[in-house]
Amino acid sequence: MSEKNEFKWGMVVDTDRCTGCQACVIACQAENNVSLNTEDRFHQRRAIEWIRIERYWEGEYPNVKAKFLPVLCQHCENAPCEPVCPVFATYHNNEGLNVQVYNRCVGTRYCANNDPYQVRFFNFWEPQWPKTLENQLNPDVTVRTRGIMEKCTFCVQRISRKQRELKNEGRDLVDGELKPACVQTCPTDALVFGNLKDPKSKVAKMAKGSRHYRLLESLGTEPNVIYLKKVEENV
Amino acid sequence: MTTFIPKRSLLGLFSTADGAADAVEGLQDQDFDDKDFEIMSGTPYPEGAFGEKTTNHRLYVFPFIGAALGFAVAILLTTATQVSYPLVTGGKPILSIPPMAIITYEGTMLGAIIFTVLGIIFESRLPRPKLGLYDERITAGYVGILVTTTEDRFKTAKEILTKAGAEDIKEGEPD
Amino acid sequence: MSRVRQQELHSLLELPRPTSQEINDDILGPTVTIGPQFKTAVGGLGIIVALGVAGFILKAADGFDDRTNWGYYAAVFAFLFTTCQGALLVSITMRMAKTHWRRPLARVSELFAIVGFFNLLVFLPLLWTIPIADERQSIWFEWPWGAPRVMDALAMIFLVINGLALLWASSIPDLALYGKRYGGTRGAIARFLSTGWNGTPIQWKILKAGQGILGGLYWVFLIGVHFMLSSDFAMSMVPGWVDAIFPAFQALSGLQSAVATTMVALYLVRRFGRHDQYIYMEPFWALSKILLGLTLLWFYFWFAGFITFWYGRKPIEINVLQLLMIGPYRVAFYLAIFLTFVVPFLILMWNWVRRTPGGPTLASAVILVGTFMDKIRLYVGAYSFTDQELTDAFHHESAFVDEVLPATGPLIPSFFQTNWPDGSDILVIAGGLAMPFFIYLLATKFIPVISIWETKEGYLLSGVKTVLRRRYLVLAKPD
Amino acid sequence: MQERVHLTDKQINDDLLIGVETHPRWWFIAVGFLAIMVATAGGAFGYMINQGLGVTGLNRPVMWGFFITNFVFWVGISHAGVMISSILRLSQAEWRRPVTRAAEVLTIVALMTAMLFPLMHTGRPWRIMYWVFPYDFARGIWPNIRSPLVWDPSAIFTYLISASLFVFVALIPDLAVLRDRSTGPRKQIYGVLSLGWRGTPRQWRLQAIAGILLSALILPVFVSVHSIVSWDFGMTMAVSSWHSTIMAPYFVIGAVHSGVSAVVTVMILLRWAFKWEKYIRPEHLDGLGKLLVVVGTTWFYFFILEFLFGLYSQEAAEVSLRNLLIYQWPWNFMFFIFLATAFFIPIPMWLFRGVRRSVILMLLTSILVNIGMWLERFLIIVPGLTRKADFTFVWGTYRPSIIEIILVAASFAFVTLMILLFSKVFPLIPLFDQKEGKVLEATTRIGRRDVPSIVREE
Repeated sequence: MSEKNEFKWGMVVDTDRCTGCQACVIACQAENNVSLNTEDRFHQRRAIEWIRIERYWEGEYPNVKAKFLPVLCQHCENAPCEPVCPVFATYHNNEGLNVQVYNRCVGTRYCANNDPYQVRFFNFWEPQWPKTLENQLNPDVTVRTRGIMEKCTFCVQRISRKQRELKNEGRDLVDGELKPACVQTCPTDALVFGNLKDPKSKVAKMAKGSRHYRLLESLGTEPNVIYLKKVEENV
Repeated sequence: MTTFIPKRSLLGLFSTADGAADAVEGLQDQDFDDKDFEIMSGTPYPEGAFGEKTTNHRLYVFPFIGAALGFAVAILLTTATQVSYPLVTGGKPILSIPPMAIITYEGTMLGAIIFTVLGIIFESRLPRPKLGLYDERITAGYVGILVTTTEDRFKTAKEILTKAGAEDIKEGEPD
Repeated sequence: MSRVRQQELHSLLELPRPTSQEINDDILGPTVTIGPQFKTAVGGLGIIVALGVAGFILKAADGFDDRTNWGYYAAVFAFLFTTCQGALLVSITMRMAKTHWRRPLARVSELFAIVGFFNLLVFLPLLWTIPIADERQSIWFEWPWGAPRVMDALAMIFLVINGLALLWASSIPDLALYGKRYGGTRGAIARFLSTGWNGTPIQWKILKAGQGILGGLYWVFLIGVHFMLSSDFAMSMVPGWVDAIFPAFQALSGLQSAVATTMVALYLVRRFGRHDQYIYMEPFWALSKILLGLTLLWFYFWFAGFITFWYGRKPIEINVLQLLMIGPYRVAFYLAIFLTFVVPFLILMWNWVRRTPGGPTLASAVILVGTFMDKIRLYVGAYSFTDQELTDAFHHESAFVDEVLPATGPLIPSFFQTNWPDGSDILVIAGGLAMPFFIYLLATKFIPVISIWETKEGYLLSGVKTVLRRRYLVLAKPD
Repeated sequence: MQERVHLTDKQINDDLLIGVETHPRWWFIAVGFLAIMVATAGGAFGYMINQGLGVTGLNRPVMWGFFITNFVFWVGISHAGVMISSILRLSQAEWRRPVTRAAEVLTIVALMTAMLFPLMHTGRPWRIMYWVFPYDFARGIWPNIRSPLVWDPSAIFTYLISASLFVFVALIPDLAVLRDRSTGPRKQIYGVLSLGWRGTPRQWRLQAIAGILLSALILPVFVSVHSIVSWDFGMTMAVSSWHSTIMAPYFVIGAVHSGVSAVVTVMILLRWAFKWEKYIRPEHLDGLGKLLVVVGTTWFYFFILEFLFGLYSQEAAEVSLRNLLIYQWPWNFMFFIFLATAFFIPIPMWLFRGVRRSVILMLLTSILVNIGMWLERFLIIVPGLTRKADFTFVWGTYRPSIIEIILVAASFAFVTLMILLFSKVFPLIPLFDQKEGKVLEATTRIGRRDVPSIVREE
């Protein structure tokens, strides 16, 4: 399937639509077996959120405005985190994903240092859930042990399941039928996921709009996550 | 092939380097070849100080061989590991020359150094399983002169050593 | 003493030991006589230097506004600065390290201080070609207007004064000798400069301490000037070129070419100055080992900068690499790396080559050509940007939030083009390269090209000792 | 000026083998005490493996902390040996003689200690094999040679092997002395190790060439090792204060600065422990002091370049880092201590001959330098990470945990322990080098003064 290399997964984040509701964060935690971020872990600065909402305050009270910026792994084409790994635990696959191979990881944490977006997380502790929550773990996703790195995978388990489905049914992907958990959950459709190689897909069209930009463009990492600028109403 | 002539060894011990130098001079006067006697000292005297002929060595060949070997192995290893499982990382080419240069450099230097050390040991005619005729006073400041010669010249050698002031003379079989 | 060619004589051990009077005769003799060979050389070089001056006038007539016109001029200046003004370091360092083989080459390298003075004249017009705009990256941050121009000029002037003072301090005893022996204008000048030196112990002590202090200062100044020049005249002229190793790399390249310059000069003095009696082989051997080390370091410094940019892969870094390596200046770049590193390394790595006078000199000459190519690559490259492009690019990259950036296209447009030398450039290059030879030749007729007092001191402090059965050189180490 | 001490070969043997041949009580007490410290650290390490790296003070974004700092520090110290013995051998400096072996041993020991720290610092140390060795563990994956973390082991192993061989080659003649002086099973072991050395002119000549040739070959390795360590940081474009081209030479010269200072410390301690006043004399400290002035000043020049060029581009992350270092407690305090101890106190002091020749002052200043240089590494690594991210609110800080402090402290104990153990088996000052120095001594009479001189071999 991937020989023809017909996929290049990408996401468009429309910051104009984002309300900062954090539903994507919760959905991601549930889908990907991310361990619970207790108060303790936040204080230790060791919380794990594969997607997070950055909040910027603008203006002086009473004219304060909040701006939200959902940040997840940018799946860069020239990902700085990849070449520094000594054991190939992270590399770029031919569908444009920056993948993390948990088995190979020895935990040098070098990738986290060379990650300009702060979207890589280290398991300082063994992940734990309250007894009641153990049954809700997603069977498709590995539970990561302590001592290794993890990060957003664009819900790679959903991608591969869908690809198997397509192969069995012998059909092409319909735009919009494949959604990572965060996209699925977003109430305002601020997150859009799809195949950037398909010029008719929604992501490809949105990515070409006039409002697009990418995070830290001057670093030349060429992310596959494209942001759309906020529209200023009072200008 | 010459017929085998039995030889005997003789070790003269000198408390001063001057005496040993006299002995070397005496031996050379009596047409003893440089191969017939060896000087042993616990102190590195400057080259040629005893008037001995300096020997040639081929030590400088070793680092080059080692460097070539190390270079080849390192190039092979870096190329093979990248090509055999081509994973793209960070948009860098599969055969990335600068990192290869770094590792190849280390490999080259490692090869050169290991071979140099082997060369030093080999060219010093070491390791030597048996010490042969030897005296422990040599490392405590004495200079020893080991003469290995045929029976007929044995006496001459002994005379020279005694005349030069050898404190002690040991006899033994050559190894 | 007969003047035999003593090619083979390697160290003081084998050399005959002349008396003090013989040393005076041998070294001072050629200083005062002017032969036909000398006249031809000076005349020919003088004409080329005059052509160079004409080239400069042609350029100046076009004004200083078009920076691209001055690229080669800047490269020539930078080359003379690295080679000739660095050359003094060889004698300074070796005197500090108390090496005994420095004696034949001490004055040879110090005489370059005079060339440095003329290089200052070459430098001053360049000040008008660098932008004073405060809105670009520079080491001067918030300093008032024109800081680079004023500070660079001051630093250069101090450096030249320091060099001349050092030359003067180290040649006082010889000048006194010269003044005593010869009359005429030159003798009178020498007498004046020697300020009544008569060599009392206290005078010697002060002289040596003075040389030490001036030498230390020269090191500091030279490194400082390298730092200022390389940031004001090269880095700050290329948008986004932030390369912390560059000043150090330039200083190192300066050391390498300083040794190379000294070696070439030493060879020429030995060959044409009829001084092979006093310039024995050991300086070549010892210097060539240092040169080999510096050559390796040259590549190391270059690689340290290169790999950081290559691995970082920021667009701005890729652009700088492209401009200097695979862009329009690639010919100069590959020549530079070939001639400053590959060829000299292949020559100098052989011990038997290093023990001849010709081998190291050849390597040195190659290094000098390579250094010149390197300067062309860096300075002509840097001089191909206009003021407007610099300020634009600076504001561009320092923007905090990247939202404002366009999503496509490189940050710096590739507006640089190949800039081949035109007529006036060629004149300037020829004149500039002939200048040090011209000045140096003239200078040898005023100051003995071999330090008489250091040579005598060398004979005093060395001797021959027999250990057991062989003769060895013995070196005395006072204090 | 060189002081002349007259000693016979026998006396040199007796004096310099004192560590091997006598068994003072302080040695056993020291070794026992240090072993307890190392064992404690082993316990701490076990606890860390059992619990996970959560027991350290590391966090997001400060993913590298004390362990990596200490790794860089010890790799730095390891640069002393080769620096001293190679440079001084190549430049025929006479005062190198008593310094070389101890410096080389310090190199090996420090390097072994340094290698432990990246291992401790990984999340899963038991899986480290397929990081370090190019061995295909049936999974088709080899180390990623594009990663600076693979350059590291290649350089460090090369350096460790080279330095060990270097020490061994120079040890052979001394092993022969030990062979001749010892009895019983020790004689057998030393006999095997000394390879049947007899001290013929050919062997001595090769020994001399070996010193020079190996020095010349190890020097380029030595430069590459710390450069590669620096590139762990320099390649990291996401941490803009690390991403500087100056890193390689800056680290190398800094390593030499701290390494040579460590050699001074070790020499003085040895002089005191083994009563080697006749061998480690003020003139040697004088020479090392002069060398340190040059090295320290060069290091400071690179430091200025590094500091200034962070500001040159006027990038937000770099400026905020400099703000942190200069204005914010406790970073400014550490920064001040670092500058004072690594440069502003020792270097001006070493300009004075009296200080260079004073044993106690040299001991104090050399320890100061290493306090400063440890802080230097810390201040390069950690603040860079705390101010790493450009647009997010994850500027963090770092405080080491007790586990990290124990392990770092134990590394010093481990190095001391290893040197003490070495001194029990091998001489820490080369015997034959001392004897050679005696042979090459001469005196030249100039006027009314006898000037100490040296016989120069070609």
